[in-house]
Formats: sequence, C-alpha cells, structure tokens
Amino acid sequence: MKLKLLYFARLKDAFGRDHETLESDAASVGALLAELRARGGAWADELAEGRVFRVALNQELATADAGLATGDEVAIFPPVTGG
Amino acid sequence: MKLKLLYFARLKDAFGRDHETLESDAASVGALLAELRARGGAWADELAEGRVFRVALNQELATADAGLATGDEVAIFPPVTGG
Amino acid sequence: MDAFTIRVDAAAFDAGQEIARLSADPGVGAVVSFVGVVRRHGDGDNVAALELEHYPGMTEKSLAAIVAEARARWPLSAALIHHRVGRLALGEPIVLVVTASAHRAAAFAACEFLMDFLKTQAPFWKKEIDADGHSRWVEAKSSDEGAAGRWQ
Amino acid sequence: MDAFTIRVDAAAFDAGQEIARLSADPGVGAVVSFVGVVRRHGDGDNVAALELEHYPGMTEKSLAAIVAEARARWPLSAALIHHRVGRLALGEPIVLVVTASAHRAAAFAACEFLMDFLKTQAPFWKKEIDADGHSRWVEAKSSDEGAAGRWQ
Repeated sequence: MKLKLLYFARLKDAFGRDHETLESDAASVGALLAELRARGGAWADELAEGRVFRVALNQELATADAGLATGDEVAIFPPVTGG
Repeated sequence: MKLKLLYFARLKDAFGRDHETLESDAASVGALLAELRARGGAWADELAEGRVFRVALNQELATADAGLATGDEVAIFPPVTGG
Repeated sequence: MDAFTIRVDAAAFDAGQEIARLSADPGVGAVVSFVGVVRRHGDGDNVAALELEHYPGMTEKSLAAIVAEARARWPLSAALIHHRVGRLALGEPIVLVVTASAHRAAAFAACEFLMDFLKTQAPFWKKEIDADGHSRWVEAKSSDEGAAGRWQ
Repeated sequence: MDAFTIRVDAAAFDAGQEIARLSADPGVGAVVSFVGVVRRHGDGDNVAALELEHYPGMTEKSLAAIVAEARARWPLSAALIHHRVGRLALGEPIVLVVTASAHRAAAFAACEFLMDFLKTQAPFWKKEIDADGHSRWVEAKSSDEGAAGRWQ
C-alpha cells in the first residue's frame, strides 16, 4: 500500500527530506517505525526506542498500535515547541 | 481638633455631601463614628453596627481603634466595586 | 516611560499600543492583558452606562501598593494599570491591566492577582445607569473577596 | 466575523484591534489576552530571530479542538488564536490568544488553558537563530507538559 510520510523540524533536518511516498506492507505505526529504523544511520538513531518523538496519523496524534491503510498520511516529529 | 471628612458613593448620596470639616474631640475612629451616628437619620442608619462600610485614615484603610490627630483626613465609604 | 505605570483618568487607552510598549524589553517573552468592559447585565439587566467614582490620592497609593506586592511575588519586567473614571457607555473599556515577564506563568498570575486586588482594595465605585435614566450603586461581590483571598 | 477565530499565517496582528472586536458583544465584561514575544534568552543566550515551522492542516485541526475544549469548560463569548509562522525577529510577537466572557475568572482560565495546550499539543516548532547565524531547534520544556497536565 502507498503511504505519505511527513517529517518536521529536527527530524526533517536529520532525514534530509520533509516528505516521501512509501510503498509499504506495515500493518501498524509500530511496524512502519521498525521498517524506517531498518534503513540505519539517522533513521535508526532518531527513531530508536529511547528517543522522544511523536507520530500523527491523518493529522491526529497516534500510538504504535494504530493500524495503517493505503493513502494514510503519517507524520513523524519532535515534541512541539510553539506558543 | 480639626478633622477633614470625606464620603464616597452611596454614603455621599445618603449624607448629602462629599466632604466636611469637623471640630471633634474623638480620640479614635470608633469614637468619631459614634459621634456621627449621634446625628441620627441617615448617619445612624448607614453607620449602624450591622452595616458594611470602610474607613480610611489619611488614605490607608483603618480599623475602629486607630487614633486620631488634628488635621487627619478620614474617609468613609462602601466596599469598593472598581475593576 | 517607566516600566511600571499607574494611570487613573477619564481618557481611553490603546491596549495594543500598551502591549507593544511592554514587549520592548528583549527579556520579555510573555505579555498578559486584562480589559474590563461595561456590559449590559450587571446588578441591573439593561445597563446603558457606568459612572466611575474614585478617591483621588488614595487610589494612586493603593494601586502603587498592589503593583509593589505583585513585583515582590513574581519576576516582572513591566506592568501597567490604567483605570478610567467618569461616565463610560455600554461596551466601553473600564480598566486595562498589562503584565510582562520572561515566562507566561508569572505574567498570567500577576495579571490575575492585580485584578483581584484592584476589585477589592482600590477605592473605585461603580454606579449603573439604565437606558431609562434610573441609576444604582453597584454592590460589592463576595466572589471578588473570595478571589482576592486565595492569594493570602 | 465569527466570534471564535483561528489564524495561522506569517502576518502580524493588531492585539488592540482584536481585543476591541471581542469586546463588542454587550454580554462581554472581561477580555484577557496573551502575547508571546521573541526574547533574547531562549535555549541560547543571544537569540536574534526565530523560525517557526508548522504542520499545515493538522495545526488548524488541533487549534480548533483546543478551542472547542475551552468552550466546553467555560462560558466564553468569543476567542481568537492567531499563531504566526516563518521568520520572526527579536521582540516580534509570535502568538496572540484572546478570550472574552461575562466574568474575568472564565476569561483568565480559558486564556491560560489555551496557551498551555497550544504549547504542548499544536504542531509548531521553533528554531532559534543567533546573531552570528548559528541556529538550533528549541527543545520541548517539561514545565510546559506540567502546565498542560494541571487541566486534566
């Protein structure tokens, strides 16, 4: 299935991109994160278990067990710092 | 001794004046209030023991036991309602 | 102009200009303001205007004491109290309180503290004037005494 | 204009004009505003500017949800959130939150609530840019998480 991935702030800089379209079989947010970590380098570092980051699925905050469907928009970003 | 008395808001309306100069021997705020109550009418009503009002002596809130000296400015007024 | 300002007069104020003025210090990160407005439902249900009376001299002293107390409690960069007096029509602003600090918690707390004390300690009195010309002195609210009490 | 407004853009705002607009309802007696300002001491000690990034789409949705939550908790007549994005120099305003209610307790609480949630829930990120051109992404503050937690 096709997923739209978005990256913001420090993660955008670390991954050298602000978005990508990914063909993936990941059934959940957790499985998608594992797939991205397997790329190694900054992906393994920034998305490691101990690191603090957030995932939004279709623009709502989501947890690792959230299921994925084709066309979903998944955003990964650091804790927010606006206001 | 000479005292300057000031009245505000509802008390100003009830007493029909916003200030007066009084020649008095009252040694304290409490004694002054007793002297004013003795005038009867609105004075007895508005300054009765059960009524809620405030006294400022030389522009600072004061209690009945505060002592008086010649030239003092004594203001009597209802609880404040600004802001 | 001094970073801590008290004004009591009939003139209107420009809240945006005052907020901008108190933001000018490069240490300021948070500016909180309160504006009180003449509203239709007060003690009466069809208020057309307020008449604001005060005790010249004591007013300024009590507001200065309130600001000094706020500065002792929170790290403020600047503050303003502008309280209007005289006749104010429905919808007109009555009072502006602005507080500026590095962080928002101090600015919020100080602004609310200043308002609570201003409502219970500063010698201002409101008279409501109805559309038909009837008028009455506003009664003090026990909720205001309660709000001021929480800071003690 | 709607009484409950959310704006996310690079444009500046006029706090005084917005406060006046939210005061127009004759039921409004209290208007509280918060302005966040770029300050010199952030994570760095010589900040010259901020770069504000956000997640278009999710930003507006999360701000709308925060405003809806505030309306469920307090009787608000009107509210505004205007959050700027892009590059903002030292001293420039970043965010304006205004709340209007009949009474001041609701207006103060709702304004502080909106700020606490905006700081922890809305997808904005700040990058500090120093006078020498160095830059860094601002780290989230545990004090902000704590401030948001007290409303739960």
